[in-house]
Amino acid sequence: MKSLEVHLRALRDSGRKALVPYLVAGSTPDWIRHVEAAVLGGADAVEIGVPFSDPMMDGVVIQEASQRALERGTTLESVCEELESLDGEIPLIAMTYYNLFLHYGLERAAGRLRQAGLSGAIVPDLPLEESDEWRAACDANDVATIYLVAPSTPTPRAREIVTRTQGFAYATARMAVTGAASDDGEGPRVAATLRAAGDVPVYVGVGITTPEQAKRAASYSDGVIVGSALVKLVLNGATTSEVERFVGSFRAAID
Amino acid sequence: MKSLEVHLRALRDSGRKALVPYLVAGSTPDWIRHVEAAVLGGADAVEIGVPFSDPMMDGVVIQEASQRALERGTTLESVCEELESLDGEIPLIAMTYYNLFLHYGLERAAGRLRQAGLSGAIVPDLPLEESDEWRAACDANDVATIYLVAPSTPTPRAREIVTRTQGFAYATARMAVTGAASDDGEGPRVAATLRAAGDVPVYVGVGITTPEQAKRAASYSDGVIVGSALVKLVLNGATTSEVERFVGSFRAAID
Amino acid sequence: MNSNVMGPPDDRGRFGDFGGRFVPEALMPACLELEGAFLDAWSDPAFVEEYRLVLHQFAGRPTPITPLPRLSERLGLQLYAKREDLAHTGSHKINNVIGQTLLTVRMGKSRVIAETGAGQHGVATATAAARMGLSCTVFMGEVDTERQELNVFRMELLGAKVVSVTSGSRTLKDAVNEALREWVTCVNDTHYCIGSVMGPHPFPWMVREFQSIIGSEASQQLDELGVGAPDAVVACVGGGSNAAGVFAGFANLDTRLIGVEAAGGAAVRSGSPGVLHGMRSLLLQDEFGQIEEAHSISAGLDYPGIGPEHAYLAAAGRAEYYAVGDDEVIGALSLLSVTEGIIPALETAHAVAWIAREAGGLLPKGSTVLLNLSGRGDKDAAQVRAILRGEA
Amino acid sequence: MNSNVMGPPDDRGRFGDFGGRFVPEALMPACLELEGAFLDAWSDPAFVEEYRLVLHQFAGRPTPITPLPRLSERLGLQLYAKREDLAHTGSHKINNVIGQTLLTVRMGKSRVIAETGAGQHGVATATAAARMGLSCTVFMGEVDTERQELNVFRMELLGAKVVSVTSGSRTLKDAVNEALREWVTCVNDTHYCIGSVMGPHPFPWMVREFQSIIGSEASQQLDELGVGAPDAVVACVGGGSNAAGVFAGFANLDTRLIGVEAAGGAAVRSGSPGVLHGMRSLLLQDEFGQIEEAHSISAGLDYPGIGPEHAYLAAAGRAEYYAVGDDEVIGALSLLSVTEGIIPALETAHAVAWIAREAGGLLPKGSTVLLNLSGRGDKDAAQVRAILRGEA
Ligand SMILES: Cc1ncc(COP(=O)(O)O)c(C=O)c1O
Ligand SMILES: Cc1ncc(COP(=O)(O)O)c(C=O)c1O
Repeated sequence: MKSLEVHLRALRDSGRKALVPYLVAGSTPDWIRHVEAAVLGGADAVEIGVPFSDPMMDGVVIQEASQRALERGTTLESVCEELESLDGEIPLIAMTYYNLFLHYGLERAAGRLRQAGLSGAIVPDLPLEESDEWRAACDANDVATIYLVAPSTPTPRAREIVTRTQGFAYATARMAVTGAASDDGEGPRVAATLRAAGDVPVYVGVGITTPEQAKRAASYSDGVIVGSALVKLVLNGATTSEVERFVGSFRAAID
Repeated sequence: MKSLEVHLRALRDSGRKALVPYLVAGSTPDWIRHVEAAVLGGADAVEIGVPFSDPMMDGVVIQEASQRALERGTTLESVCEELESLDGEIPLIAMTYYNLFLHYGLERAAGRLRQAGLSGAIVPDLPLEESDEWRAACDANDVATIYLVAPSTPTPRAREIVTRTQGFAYATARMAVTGAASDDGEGPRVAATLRAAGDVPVYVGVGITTPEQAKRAASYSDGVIVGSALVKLVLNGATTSEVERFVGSFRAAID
Repeated sequence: MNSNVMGPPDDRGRFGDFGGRFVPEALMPACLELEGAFLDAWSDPAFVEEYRLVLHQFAGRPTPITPLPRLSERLGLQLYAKREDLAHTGSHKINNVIGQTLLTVRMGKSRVIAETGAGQHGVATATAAARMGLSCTVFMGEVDTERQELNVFRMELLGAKVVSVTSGSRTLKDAVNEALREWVTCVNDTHYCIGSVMGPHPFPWMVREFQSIIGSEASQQLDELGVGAPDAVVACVGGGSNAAGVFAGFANLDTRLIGVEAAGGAAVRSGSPGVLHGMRSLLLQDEFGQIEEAHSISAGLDYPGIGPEHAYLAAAGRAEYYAVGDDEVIGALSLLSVTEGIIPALETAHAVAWIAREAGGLLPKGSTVLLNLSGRGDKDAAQVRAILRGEA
Repeated sequence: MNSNVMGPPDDRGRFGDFGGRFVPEALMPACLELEGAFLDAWSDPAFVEEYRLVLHQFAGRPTPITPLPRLSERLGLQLYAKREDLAHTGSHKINNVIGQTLLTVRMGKSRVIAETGAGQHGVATATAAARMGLSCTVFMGEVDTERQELNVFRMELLGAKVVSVTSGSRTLKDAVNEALREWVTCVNDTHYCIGSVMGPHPFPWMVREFQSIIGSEASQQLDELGVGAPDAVVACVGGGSNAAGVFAGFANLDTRLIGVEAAGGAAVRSGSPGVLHGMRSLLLQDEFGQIEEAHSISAGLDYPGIGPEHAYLAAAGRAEYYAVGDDEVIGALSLLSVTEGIIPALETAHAVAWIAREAGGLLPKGSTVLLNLSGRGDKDAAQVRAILRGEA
């Protein structure tokens, strides 16, 4: 079992709901400070988006952040370098599109992630069927391969994903790309399916915009991922303390 | 035999080369004065162009004059009315397109021409084959039907035209619509064919621009028609005495 | 029905009272030569075979018959379309120019001239001329060269010379005048490739013959589809070539032949007999016999006359002619686009508009109707857009 | 030759190393459903029959093979053109959209979405959707909606909604991203009608199958003409659908298959393996794996990738791929126009340019060559004119 999963299972078993804020690496010059602020705010893990030119699974907010990051010259390598400077205790999880890893070389990429302190990776355009090579590379480097499950995923398939995912199973709450939403969507149903299918922690993401939503999501899952809402704050020029306060408000809601 | 033909044969037999200037009726307010001036300048007959919207056989100069005349409200009727005021001695010949006569009514049109003192008519879009009805109307009104012969007309056909034309045979000197030219074109050949084919006077027209050309044309024919060169003068705002002088210069050349 | 309603004209080129050959003497020999050459070619199986082969291999014939199920349902009719819009260059015009350019080559001439309004016939002629290796000059009113710059460019791309005509109203009828004037100067080596069933004999007849492939294909195709003779065939009418072409396939059947004119160019509905451009036909003219300009939303119907055979068919009661106003045309164009996925030319949209208007009226519910879809609307997109936005 | 070079992909949707299905989990069920539905339909004679009937009656198939005698003589080759420019909407794109919209109806879905660059595929999709009574939304980069306003209008006339995409480079690749994003939200009732042999399995294979009618018609037609298997088949390559369609008819013969890319979008010549838009293929990308924008004079070739089957055919050495620069294209467009009376699309002109350049070079004198004339140039007239006048 990957160290990430060991960690996250222990967290769950301790009765604490996991809070995983998402930030786009490089979207502002002080993004590393934001990562730190998120941790100070109470994050249990941070999802680090590595910007890609064609973020097919992302809505306008993350697209915009990715584009700013690319314009600032952000690369997989630069992200890893900057993260190395971080003296973090909590897990970091990479989130990006497959082409960046493929181009870097799968083995090399997985090794580089680990070296930079990233112990898991979410690759939204890499479904189960296409992920053998990437998982092998991750396996060799103690990087957890985290899969998503969608509302459209049939139950048998969801079960299979649960047996394969490492660290946690990512329950997407709606049929939509990342972005703001105001309701729970299909989060309850998806999370329930996943929890029934296995023992791995189940986190809910996509569209969790307010502490109230997060609170509800945490009630039927093991953790929540807060993406676009936070990225939007950053795009609007948030200070580190604003980031910390924002994450803190989610922390307070789910505890 | 039509009175026009009687007149023109007599003219030829007297040894005088016929000079037939062409004017577009209505193209200027004082066009009737130009007709008089042409007579004073030595015309033996005047060709009166009745303006038509679509003068298919005419070049730019006569097109322009026709358009001005139409804009001034010129009609077949108005032309005939104005000509009635003219106290002329010499023959007037109408030149226009068939639709104006057809629309006026063929019988009625031929009668109106005669009444206005027009004793002949040239209809360039009415070839031999289509002209029976019009000729019948003209015959009933002592209006001569004048046919054109082109350089492209085969000799047998030219012979037939010569037997049918009344007043004179119109030898067009070139394969072109009316307008200026500098050489004799095929005038000599066409005129020779026509003269060999019968006894009717043969006049040469189309492209006779200078007294020198007219002189040469008169040497191998019985008369010349001077169209665009004169119309251009009028369009440029010629006074009646300029018209008279211009026609006079042709008179002098061919005598 | 008369057993040969759309036969050849008489030997003076007349269809009843209409037609004939009202041209300057200078052009008579060329018209006679052309008549002889056409007669000879059209009875020569090798020529007919070549004409058909070029239409097949180059122009994409046969064009299909498309059932129009959704529009049929909407209108309560059984509608079919003959798809001339799919022919090379986008309309039926290619049928005629291929016939005439082949004839040009056969007559040993090396050049064609043509008139054009919006540019459809000009582009078709330039196309066929390029294909046959003929040189080509197209006359186009200055007003039209300005509003149809892209078609001027297309003709030039195809190697044609485009002459902007500045005489008269500087539109289509003046382009015809100018082409005739030019033809006088070059009949020896040049053929005048006229664009519709108009002009002096033998043009109206010859162009109809070259276009009658539309009707002969269509009647056979409808038979094969099990539809048989339709109750009505509907075509728009400018000069009348697409209508004549499709009518020819049904004239001897029990089918109504319906021509739809633009209200502002309705020579049959609003014109009177007269002579223009070498023919006696129905013309728009003022009280003095001066030809009037036609005014239509669609450049291809902007002609003040109509082919003489149509004047005859109207007089003889064999075909019916109706007019459609500019205001009905855009709606009809949208209707066909959105129900059937075919954007018709503005010209064709007149026929569609009439069908839509008369479904259940002059066209009884349940009628089987063949629409001659004479051309595609791509050329009209900018104009229609401007109209819909209230910019034109 | 291998007896089934262009067979189906393996069960993971791979052609050799390329292809696959790199999509968000949310789209996996739709891709699997589509694969099943296509397999089922494509082996159902009734479906195949309907697909062929619509292509015949509505889209004008078969398109002809046109011998190009004057260009052949000029280049010292035996040239033939497969005339996809004569298909409804003016290019081969219609073959694919008719297949996909019929499948949409069969799957019980009521709506299609599509991406488009210059608008060709968007217009074709809007057309087929209108024909089938489906609602339709087309995603088009904002840069493209601005430079191709008329195509936006055409789609709207056909009843489609056009969404201007403001993300990324605001061109074709972003329109694909946006269509995929939209698809996630509406897979239940909506089919994503992709425009070329690209995207996740089964799209590259399905689109190739729908386009292979080009090649199967062409090989039969060349046989009927007595030409037999040509020495080479040449097609332009954007995503690669027209090329794949024509190649399919000749892949198992002794014919060279030649794809011509735009120099500024030459995924085979200048790209490297990567994953984009659901497929593993050759892509233009920078040293970090970020996708680069393609830049071509022709919007239809402005795509930074290529269909995975082409990547495979190139790797396997079965097909050859070459690039042609913008500077060669306009001359080639003129050349075909003036010698043969066919104005090709700028995309197609790349194939013409390559043939003209390599006649006597990579294409030995006397070779028999089939040009896939993928589309007509009407859409490009304004652009070509601006270029020739030095305005662009
Ligand atoms: C598509 C289309 N239909 C019809 C016409 C009208 O011509 P005709 O009446 O000769 O068919 C034109 C003329 O340009 C045209 O382009
Ligand atoms: C005429 C034409 N040819 C070729 C292409 C390129 O697409 P593909 O490579 O899929 O055939 C396009 C795309 O728009 C096109 O319009």
